Amino acid sequence: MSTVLDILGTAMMTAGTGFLLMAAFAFWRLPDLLSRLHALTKADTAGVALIVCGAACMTSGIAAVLSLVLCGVLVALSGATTGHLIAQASLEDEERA
Amino acid sequence: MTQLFDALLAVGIVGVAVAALFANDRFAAVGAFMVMGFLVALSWVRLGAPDVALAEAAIGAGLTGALLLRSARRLRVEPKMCQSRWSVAASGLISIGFAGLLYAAITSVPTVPAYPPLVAERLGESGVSNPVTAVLLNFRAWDTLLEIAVLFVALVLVIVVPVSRVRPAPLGEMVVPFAKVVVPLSVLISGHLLWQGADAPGGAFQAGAVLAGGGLALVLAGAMRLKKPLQGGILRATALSGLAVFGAAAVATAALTGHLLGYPDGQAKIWILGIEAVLTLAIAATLVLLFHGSVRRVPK
Amino acid sequence: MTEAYVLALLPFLAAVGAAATPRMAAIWGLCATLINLGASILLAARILSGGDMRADLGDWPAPLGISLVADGLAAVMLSMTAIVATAVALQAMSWGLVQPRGGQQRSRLQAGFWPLWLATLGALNALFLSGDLFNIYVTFEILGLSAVGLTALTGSRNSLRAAFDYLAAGLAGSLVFLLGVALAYAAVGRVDLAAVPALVDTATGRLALGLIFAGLAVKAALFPLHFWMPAAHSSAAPAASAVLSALVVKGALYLALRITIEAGAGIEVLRIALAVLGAAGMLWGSWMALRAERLKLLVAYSTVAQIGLITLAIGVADDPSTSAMWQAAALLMLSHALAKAAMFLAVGRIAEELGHDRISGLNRTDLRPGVAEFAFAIAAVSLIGLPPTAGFIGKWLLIDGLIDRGAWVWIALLLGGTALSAAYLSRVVSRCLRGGPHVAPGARRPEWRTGDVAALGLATTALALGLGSALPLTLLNGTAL
Amino acid sequence: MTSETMYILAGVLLAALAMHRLCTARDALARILALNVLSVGIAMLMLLAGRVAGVTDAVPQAFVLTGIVVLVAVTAALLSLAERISGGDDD
Repeated sequence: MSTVLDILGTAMMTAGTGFLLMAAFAFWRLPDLLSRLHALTKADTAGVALIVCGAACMTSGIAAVLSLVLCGVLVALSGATTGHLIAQASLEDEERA
Repeated sequence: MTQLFDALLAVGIVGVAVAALFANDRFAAVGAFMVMGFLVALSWVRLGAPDVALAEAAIGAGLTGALLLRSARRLRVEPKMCQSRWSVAASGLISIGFAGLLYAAITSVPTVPAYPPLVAERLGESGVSNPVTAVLLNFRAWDTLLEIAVLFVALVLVIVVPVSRVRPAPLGEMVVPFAKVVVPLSVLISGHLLWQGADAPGGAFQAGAVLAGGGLALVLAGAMRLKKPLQGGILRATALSGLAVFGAAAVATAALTGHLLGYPDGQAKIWILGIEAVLTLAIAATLVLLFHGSVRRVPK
Repeated sequence: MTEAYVLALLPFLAAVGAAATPRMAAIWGLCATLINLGASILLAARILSGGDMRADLGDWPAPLGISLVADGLAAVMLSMTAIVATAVALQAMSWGLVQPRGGQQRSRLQAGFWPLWLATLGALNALFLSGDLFNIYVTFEILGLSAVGLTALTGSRNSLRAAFDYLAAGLAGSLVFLLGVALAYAAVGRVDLAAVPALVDTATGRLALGLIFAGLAVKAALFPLHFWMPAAHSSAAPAASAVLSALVVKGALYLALRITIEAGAGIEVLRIALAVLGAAGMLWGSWMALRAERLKLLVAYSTVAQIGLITLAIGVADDPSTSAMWQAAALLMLSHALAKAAMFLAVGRIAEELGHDRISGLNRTDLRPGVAEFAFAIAAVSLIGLPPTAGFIGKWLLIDGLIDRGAWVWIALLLGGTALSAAYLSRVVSRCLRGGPHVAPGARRPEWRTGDVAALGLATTALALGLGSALPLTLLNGTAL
Repeated sequence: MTSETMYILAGVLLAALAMHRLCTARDALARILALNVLSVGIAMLMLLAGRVAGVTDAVPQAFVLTGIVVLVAVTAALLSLAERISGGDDD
């Protein structure tokens, strides 16, 4: 049982790291702000969520799992909101210009 | 395996630091600096110093990064002075020599720290079981008091030299729900950090920084407008209360025990928690004010 | 040690009070300064009668805790600070800070001055009493920040620029100092001052001492690291300039002296470096002062020269366990603080009266020399080192010791520096005090102000200290080595 | 090479690079960044100097914590001065 969970966890964490790397690569290569945001917010949230799930598989104890979930939820919330804010600010700047 | 991780981390830290120092784009430089802060915090967790890692992530990377980002747009880019290649090369060579000297100096002597046995011996009397908190608020509380004085002086300086204020973000439909979640959470987490600081990583500075993060979310969402003199006044009074209460506590201890900052026998924990509670609020208020600039009345 | 606790803590509490209630700021400031003066006198008397004192804060013995150490040297420095502080507070009470350019700005400056100034005072007291290197680093940060605040108070473009350079240089200096502390910790495993002698034994420890001195050199504006200083000192408000030049740089110089005393023999290279840089600074500062066109700039460059002189005295002092030459450095610091504060206060007054501070325009036909010019002249006599001032006693002790060693090169340099200082100061004094044809018969005299009392009082103290130099010397003799 | 050595190297490099940048940069923000990187390097060295047998001494940890807080205060002051100089509105 534990080996299955370990393998599952490692796989999820690897996938999550891959997502984060992809987000970083996109941030580097994509041309403008909105497309960067588009790539970043989704890949970032998915990557952190996968890592959280993977880590949750590998830990024991409800407290650790709960704090991991809290981390994931916070990242998802703040990522979405800041992305929204940045997009809106850039739109306003464009309108003014 | 862990060694490979450490090596990657060390290389990563230096690489990101190079980006932070030499990037042409200001925002990229500040971003790299923040990433460096988080990587360094990670390395300090590896080195068994979680208290410092928390502080570096929250204050060193987070708040300093936010401050730098605030200023990056406002500061005029100064025209690049043509520096002679020779002076740059000379400075580079001197730095390389300096690095070598420093490395040799650090590694040539095996350090025998005088403190660990002393801390271990006295930890029981200190009232708390987290050694870092014991050092900060009991053994070397005088350092901490002066550190609060540094925050106080910086606040006075920022008030005397007012800058234009932070423009709140355009309120979108997501901001208010976000602030509704984040602010209570930051209060909760900061209270947790404060309480747990007695026995585990945490304490007034980390708690204050988290609380300041929540406060900044309020300010940036436009929910807390410091234009109202009342709010600015309350925030400023809270900020000043840190040094005032810590100083008054020092006077009180001197009167009670005859030793400045020597807590009465058996009551150390209560004193420490009381001081830390006030410090948390004061540090949070100071950091918010330092970020936000002071209230500047523009004559119109 | 109650006095020491009062000295270390009271200014900070008063600073909070002044910041919280801006309208009462001046009252907070004056009360705290006067209590501070009383406490420092009491402390000096206690040390004279009972010898050195030491208190472990929180009853945790060093090296784990922090000790406050009050010996003769600390007492001399604390009294010096308290005397200058009283004069500065009087001046700031009576005169405001700058030429008023609007009620609101003036009140803001007043409200900002007192908290910053009280924090400076507290940081200096804490620094002089501290027995721990890391603690000293924190006091340096308070000192640097509050001094920068004092520089920036006037809000003019020049003073803001000078303040930024000052703060950046000061931060770089304290970070180098901190790196030295880190290496000292690596070398001996502790950072209290009692660990300094052990630093001499290892290469790491010597590098630590070198870095600590490099940091101090930036903070003390020692040549060639003085680049930030003349602009900062000459663009600040007069009361602030007096504090910066007379007291703030003394913090770093005091620590340099303290560490050379603690380290004893065995840091020959560092001593020689200090002496050479000091001599160079003395000559360079004097040269720049000779060429300065503005009075404030002349006084600021004279500070560079005087810092050079004091550093030279620290550098050539022998192993303190065998010779008392280090006392010359302490006495020179004391006399420089009194005279330079008097000079900056007087210059502020002169500039206010004339409306400018160009040296070429000092002799105006419709204005007779007043008390401020008189105070300037007395302060100049003390800075040059003519008898019977404290400056003379300091230089005499120094040259006496050097003659015993037959170090003729240093003596020649010292005398050369003295001649130069006489030359640049007489540029001002001759223009100010010359009566004769350029003063019209009906020329008015500037009115007396309470602020003049401060400048004149300080200058007179510098003069009288030469006659009563037995007192500080007795205090210094008691310093345990 | 042990993990400690690698981190010491990282700290030394941070300090040296920051010093170099501090000497050559003219831009205010670049200088402030360099000072911050320098302090991180010093903090790293201080923590590692206190590391014996896999345990980090608590006292330098407290030093580093104090240093972090002091530095954010000074950085805020530096930035507000720099902004004021750039702003061009002296009253």
